Amino acid sequence: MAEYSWEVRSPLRNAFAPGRLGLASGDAGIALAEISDFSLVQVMARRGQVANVAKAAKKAWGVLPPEKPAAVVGKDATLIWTGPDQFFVLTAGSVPDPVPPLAVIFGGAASLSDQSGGRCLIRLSGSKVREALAKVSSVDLHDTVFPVGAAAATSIDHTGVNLWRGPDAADGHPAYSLLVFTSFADSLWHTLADAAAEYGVEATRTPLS
Amino acid sequence: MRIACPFCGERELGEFTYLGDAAPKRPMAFAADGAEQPEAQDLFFDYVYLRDNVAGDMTERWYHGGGCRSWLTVTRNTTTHEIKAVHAAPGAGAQKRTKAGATS
Amino acid sequence: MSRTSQISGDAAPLAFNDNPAADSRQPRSISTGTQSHRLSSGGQIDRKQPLGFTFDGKKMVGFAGDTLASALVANGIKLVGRSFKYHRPRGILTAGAEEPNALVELRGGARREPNTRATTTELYDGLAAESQNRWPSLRHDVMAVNSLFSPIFVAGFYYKTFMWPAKLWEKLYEPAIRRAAGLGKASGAADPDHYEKAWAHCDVLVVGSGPSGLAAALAAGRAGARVILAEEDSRLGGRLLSENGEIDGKPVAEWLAGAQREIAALANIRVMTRTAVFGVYDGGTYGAIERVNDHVPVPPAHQPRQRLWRIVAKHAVVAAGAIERPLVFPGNDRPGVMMASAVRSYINRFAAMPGRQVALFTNNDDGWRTAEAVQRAGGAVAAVIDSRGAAPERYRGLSAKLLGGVVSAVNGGVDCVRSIVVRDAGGRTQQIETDCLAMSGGWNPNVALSSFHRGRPVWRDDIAAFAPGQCPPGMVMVGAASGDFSLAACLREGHAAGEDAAKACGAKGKAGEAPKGDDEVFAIKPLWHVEGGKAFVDFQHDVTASDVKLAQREGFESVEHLKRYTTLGMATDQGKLSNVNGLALMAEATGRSIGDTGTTIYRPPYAPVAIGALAGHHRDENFHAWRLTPSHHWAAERGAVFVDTGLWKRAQWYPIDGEKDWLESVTREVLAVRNGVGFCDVSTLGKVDVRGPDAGIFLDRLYINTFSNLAVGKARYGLMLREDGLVYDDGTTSRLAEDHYFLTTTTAKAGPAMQHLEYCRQVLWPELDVQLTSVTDQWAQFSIAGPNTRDLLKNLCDPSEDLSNEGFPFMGVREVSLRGGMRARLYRISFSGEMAFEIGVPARYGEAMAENLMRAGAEFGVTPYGTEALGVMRIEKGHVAGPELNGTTTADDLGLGKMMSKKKDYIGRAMAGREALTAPDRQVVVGIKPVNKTNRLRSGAHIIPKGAAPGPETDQGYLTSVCYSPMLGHWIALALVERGRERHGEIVRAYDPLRGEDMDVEITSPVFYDPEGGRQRG
Amino acid sequence: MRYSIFSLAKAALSGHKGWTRAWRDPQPKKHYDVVIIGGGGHGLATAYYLAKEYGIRNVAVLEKGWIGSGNAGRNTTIIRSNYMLQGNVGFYELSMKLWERQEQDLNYNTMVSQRGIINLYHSDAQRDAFARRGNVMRINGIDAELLDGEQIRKVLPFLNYNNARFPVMGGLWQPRAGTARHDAVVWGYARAADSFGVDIIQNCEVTGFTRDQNGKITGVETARGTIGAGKVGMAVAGSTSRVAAMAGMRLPIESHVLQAFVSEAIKPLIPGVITFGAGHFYVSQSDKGGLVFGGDLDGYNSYAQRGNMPVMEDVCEGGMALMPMIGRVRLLRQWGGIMDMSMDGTPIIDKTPIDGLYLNAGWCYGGFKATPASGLVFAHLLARDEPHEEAKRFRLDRFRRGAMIDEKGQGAQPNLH
Repeated sequence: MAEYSWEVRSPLRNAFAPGRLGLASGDAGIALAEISDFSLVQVMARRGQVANVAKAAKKAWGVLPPEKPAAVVGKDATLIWTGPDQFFVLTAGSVPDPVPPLAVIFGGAASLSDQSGGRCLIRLSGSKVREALAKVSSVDLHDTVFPVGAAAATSIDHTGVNLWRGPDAADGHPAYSLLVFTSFADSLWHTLADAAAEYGVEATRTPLS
Repeated sequence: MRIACPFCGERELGEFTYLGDAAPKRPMAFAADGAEQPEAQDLFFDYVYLRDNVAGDMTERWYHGGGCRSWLTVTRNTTTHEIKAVHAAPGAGAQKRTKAGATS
Repeated sequence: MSRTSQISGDAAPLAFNDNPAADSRQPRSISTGTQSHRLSSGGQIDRKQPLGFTFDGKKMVGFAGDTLASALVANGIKLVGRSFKYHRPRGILTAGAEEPNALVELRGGARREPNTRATTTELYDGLAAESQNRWPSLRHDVMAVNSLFSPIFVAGFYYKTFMWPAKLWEKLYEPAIRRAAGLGKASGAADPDHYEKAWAHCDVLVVGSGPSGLAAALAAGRAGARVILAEEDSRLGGRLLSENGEIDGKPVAEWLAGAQREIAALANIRVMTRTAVFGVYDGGTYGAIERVNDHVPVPPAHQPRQRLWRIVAKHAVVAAGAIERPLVFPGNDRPGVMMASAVRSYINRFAAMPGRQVALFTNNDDGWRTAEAVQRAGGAVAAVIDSRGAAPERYRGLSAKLLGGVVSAVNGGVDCVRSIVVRDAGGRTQQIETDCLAMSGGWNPNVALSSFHRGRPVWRDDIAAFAPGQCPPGMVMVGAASGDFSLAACLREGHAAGEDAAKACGAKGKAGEAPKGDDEVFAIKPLWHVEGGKAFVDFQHDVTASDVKLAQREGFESVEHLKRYTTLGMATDQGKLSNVNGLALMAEATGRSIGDTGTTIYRPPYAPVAIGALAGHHRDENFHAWRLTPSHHWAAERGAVFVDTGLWKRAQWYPIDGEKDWLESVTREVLAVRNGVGFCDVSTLGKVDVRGPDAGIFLDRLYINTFSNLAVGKARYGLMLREDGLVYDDGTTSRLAEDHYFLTTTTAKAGPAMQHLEYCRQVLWPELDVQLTSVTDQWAQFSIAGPNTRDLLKNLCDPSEDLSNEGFPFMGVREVSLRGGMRARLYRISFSGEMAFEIGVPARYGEAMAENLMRAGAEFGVTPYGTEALGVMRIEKGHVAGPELNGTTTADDLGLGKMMSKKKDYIGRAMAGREALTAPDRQVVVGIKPVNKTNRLRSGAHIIPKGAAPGPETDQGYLTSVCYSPMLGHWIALALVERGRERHGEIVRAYDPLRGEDMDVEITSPVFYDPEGGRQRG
Repeated sequence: MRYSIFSLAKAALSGHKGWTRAWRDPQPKKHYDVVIIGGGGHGLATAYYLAKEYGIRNVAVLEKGWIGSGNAGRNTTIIRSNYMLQGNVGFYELSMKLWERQEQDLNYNTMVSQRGIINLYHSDAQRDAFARRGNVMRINGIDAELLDGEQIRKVLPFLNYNNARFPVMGGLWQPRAGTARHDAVVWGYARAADSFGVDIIQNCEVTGFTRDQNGKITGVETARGTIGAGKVGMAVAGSTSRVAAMAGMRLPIESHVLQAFVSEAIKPLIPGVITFGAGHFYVSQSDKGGLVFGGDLDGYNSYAQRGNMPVMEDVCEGGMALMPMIGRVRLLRQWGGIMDMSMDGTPIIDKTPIDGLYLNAGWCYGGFKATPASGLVFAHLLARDEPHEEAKRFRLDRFRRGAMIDEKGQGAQPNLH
């Protein structure tokens, strides 16, 4: 009997090889990273169950789910607003089915759908990150409008994305995370890389930590 | 045009799609056992086809499909494109069950 | 309004105002060499950086800081173009974006840019420009013969002729007209440069960086608002770059430098030079175009040529200045006639003297500045002709020959003015030698941005011009753009508007004091037309004063009729110079006031914008985003041919070595499935998790059939209608748990259906507790089909899984364990009509699934198949798809009428009952076989009854889906045919005149293969 | 005065002082046999054919602004008859035939230019849909050819054949299609109608209807007083709902804005009309040299006659994707027209339920090409009180009966037609 293995493949496996893209000289203005090895579950409160969902989340991760577009970092999970009374639970590590443990947490208060395979996670940072993102996103990323922790359900290239600002990178520049649909990932990566090319891009692959 | 989504804040037109006048209400033209009422076709004809086509302030259905996927009720002037009010559809999010046919 | 004074009849010796603002108190001399008209000092050019360029092949030199126009002026070039209709010789008229004449073809090869304004083109080393609309050369243009026919070629002449014989229009007249029309030539080759688009956000957008704009930006910036200062020029300053004067007691250049330093130091002000704001759209969105790399020969690697900005601003202060208006007099179009303000720009900013003997013709005070500037720079003023008859108070000290009256003729050659004729009020004339005639007919506030939302400009007698009317929400116009021309007013208004806008945005800081400048008086007495010869109103389009009058005589009195009949204001300058003169002439002709005559509607863009920039990144393969299936790379590595399905790229077939065409590959794939086993990536189908306690009721209202009674672990085919009763979409929906359905849509409708479902949930039935999540991208889904499917699955699944007919019946659904430690959803559904399953795993395991299916099926010769084979098998089975679900068919047309429940309301039920939708003669789905089995059927052929002539009454339907059936060994089709279900067995014609085919075909049942359905249930 | 090269040359000798008004500027009379509301192409053509074909000359055309100020003066000038569904096919071909003799009929050069239209296809499915359409055209005696990729490459060598997102596979060609000078069509009909005695009254906005005790329309109230009428015909596409509301009618129509664009004039570049349905873009080049192009509706109800940036960008993206040679050509003007979007994408020409009131509406974005036939069949309806043979399917009650004529198959969603 043949051996069956279930290797995870990235939708970006043909899009890039880690290394320098675009402008080759000088410091890269943009760090573009594919973040792998994560689990992502869509949580949608059932009618009249918002408070119970919040209570369950608080108990599980120590934080309330975001009530407005924001990304909240809790114990072992980041809760990212995706719409009214709904959010993503993002956790490190890839498992075949992340829903059952969450079903225990939320009981019948929420509807849950695994989206770990449905999204690709890309992180952008660097000294020119806002200039590059301004070419693809209509969201105002100014510090006063989109501080650390802010999130947006928005569109890039006519495609829905979830964008949020995590803690600033070690070099002090802002860092943005972007969840994009898996099927669009190859296309959007090219769009992002084009937008960033004039600043020089350092492209990497990193597991979610 | 920019629409202030009650959940996401102000966003550009490209994130939204338009359905049309929010005034027509889907008729309740069937009895509990599914039997069609005699006036069902007239009521649905009016609902599906006839429009006030307002020149002025009009309440409309817009969908924030490029954002939070909420349906919105927008009051907008069709002669100036000025937006006067934006509300979430009654069933957006996990609001408690609302009476059938109710709108905001 | 002008005060009278004695006309000085004789030329007086030159004298210079003692003005401390001047760069140099000493007259400057004109340098020699190729730059014959370059001043030896002054200006904002860098004489240390000479730049070589060519015009019509002639090599010349200019300096950094020049525009192409200023470099041409410096080199003494006057003839630069030919007009549109009469091919009249034309020179540089302006120094800005309003230029109608000095349009060139810039660059060469694929980068050739037709109709490029020399006046806004920054000079770079190696620049090459060609004149246009002339043949064989600019100086000797044979089309200038048009000018001889100008007595016939009046406004609208072409509407009155070229009608006989009718056939000659396309063959002779029109091609000739088309060749003669147009201006420059496009390259005809793909634009090699890159463009992009971006968004910017601010509290206060300041448009223009002249005195008003700078004052506004400083005030708003100091107050703490987020400010964007957009300037179309390469440097800040606007008219300050071209004028002398003082602000806050300092020479303007010094004040300007200080203002720029302060702006640079304010982090909340973003300066965008080379950025023209071209339009205002709803919600405070402004369109702007940044010429990122037009000032270099080729953009640097990875950089765009231009960038389109969408600037979102809470408030906008428009300080777009004013545009000087030409005077309409005979000969006003001859090269060497130039706007007075442009003459000042060339002298003061570019240190280029447009003439050695400059004459000035003005009807207002402002024009006099030019005489002053010429003299200050050491040039000679041949005469000042002021139609008002007197020198303004302020310029009394200027010693120049002053003549009252008008210029009634301009004499000279093809390339220059040599003299002018001045006619006084008494009709006496005198000739003045001059090589440059500066003209000023007053100033038109640049109201364009204020008027793009239908704000109608308002006529003001005091300035003899239209001032802004109602501005779009959030916008104010200030300074010259609002009709207040004095430096003091510009600074004052700009400052106040900047401060107000910042405050309105919540800024709390102090705006400081408004800068102070000279409060000079602007006085004008309109002069609309000097009779006596061809006097041009629209220079580029050759519309003359007499054309305007002709239009009036023929009843084209509305300004819009005037525009359309004469083409006035429709040239590339969009009437910036011509419109007000044209409608003033119309007002004169009709006896109405100018205000009542009104303006034409202003339309964006304010200045023409490259189409490439409006497209940005979205061209070539980046036109639209693409979507890849979970097994895409695997399929690509196997050499699959892909087809575009919406945005998706799907494997269409998998050719193998030796196959000669697609049909051979597809036939092999079909036979492999029908006789063994194959699999196909069907992940593109829309997939939706429908969850919640009311999920079943929700689906009952959505579909024509019932889902609330579907057992957990079962799947059912469903059909949705639109509310108008016609078929919307179909798909299989499975019940995975009591409160969880997994709904599928067609690939094409995945997006719209999700929107529709959310509409039903949020708007129609908010009383239902149901949640919807699109999981299309989450699941890699494969259809596995063929008699060996179960064998393959046995290899793949954990041995504990019971896949027998009893353990996993047709339309059953459940989660299974796979070998190697994976869980999958298994659905026993079939589109191909074979024993088949669909299997789903999270998309990140999609490639692994394809590989494992190959592994598990290796012993059965498993064959991956593409959409083409999928299509063949569904046609063989008579399953409807996109070509039949075309938005005009009913459930019954598709043979699915029996599914329509009578026990419940559902979307579309009421309207589906209308008479024409239930009529017996509707076109319904049937099968079609060729009578001669070797014939190939073609989709789009029409069904005509035997013995009938093809015509509207005998056209009874058409072939919707066609394929070669490997199982039947001939071509088959599905068709929509009138009363088709009653006509099985009838022979009709498949008539295809487009492809010259006409054959007998038989109407059959649409199910060609395994009509009993035994194979899929086996 | 008859127009010809001879009259033009003669007039030149007197400095063109001899030309008179192309149409009179009359005071409105108290009563007309027929009053047409709307001085656009359709209204003026209706008046012309009423006078010429049906002998009804006591006719007024009332225009609230200047004639041709609505969609007649804002369209992209395309004429074609490449339709697919019964009802449309014959009607638009009738229109095409009238275009082909229009200049001689009207003694006005409307620059009808039959340079052809090519609808490009990029997939087998689009090809099949065009084959169905082209065959309908041929069956109805209309010219149509299905071109493959190689043939397209010969006639349109400048399209992107190298790296297009949606490669060009072929196209449906109608050689007799083309363009006409839109303003000239208005002026030509106005002048010709005027020559039959029709009164064209500008700056005469209709503000209401007068009716007798039975509800029959007896005239209109206008900015220039009440004008009596035996029959009133509405030809006010874009404003139909507003005028109908004055008579208390609701209609299956929404008003939407459609943008159009023109580039700077350049030397001849594009031979005929090209449509790129997959990319929401179509283009032709005017005789003056401007590329005239457009795409989709903005998508929301509007009476504002201007659009927004997303559609402008979308259209230019389509243009660049199709023919990247236009990157350095500049967009000169953008504008918007208000489309009378009907619920099935097809016009309505019918008597209304109100006695004496007749409707010509719902032209969507296809009104210009219909101008001559619309005028003729509406004149027929007004004169004979029964629909013209080629307009018998354009009835108002077709929505109630379920007999929609929906070329795009989008249903009752006007912004998708």
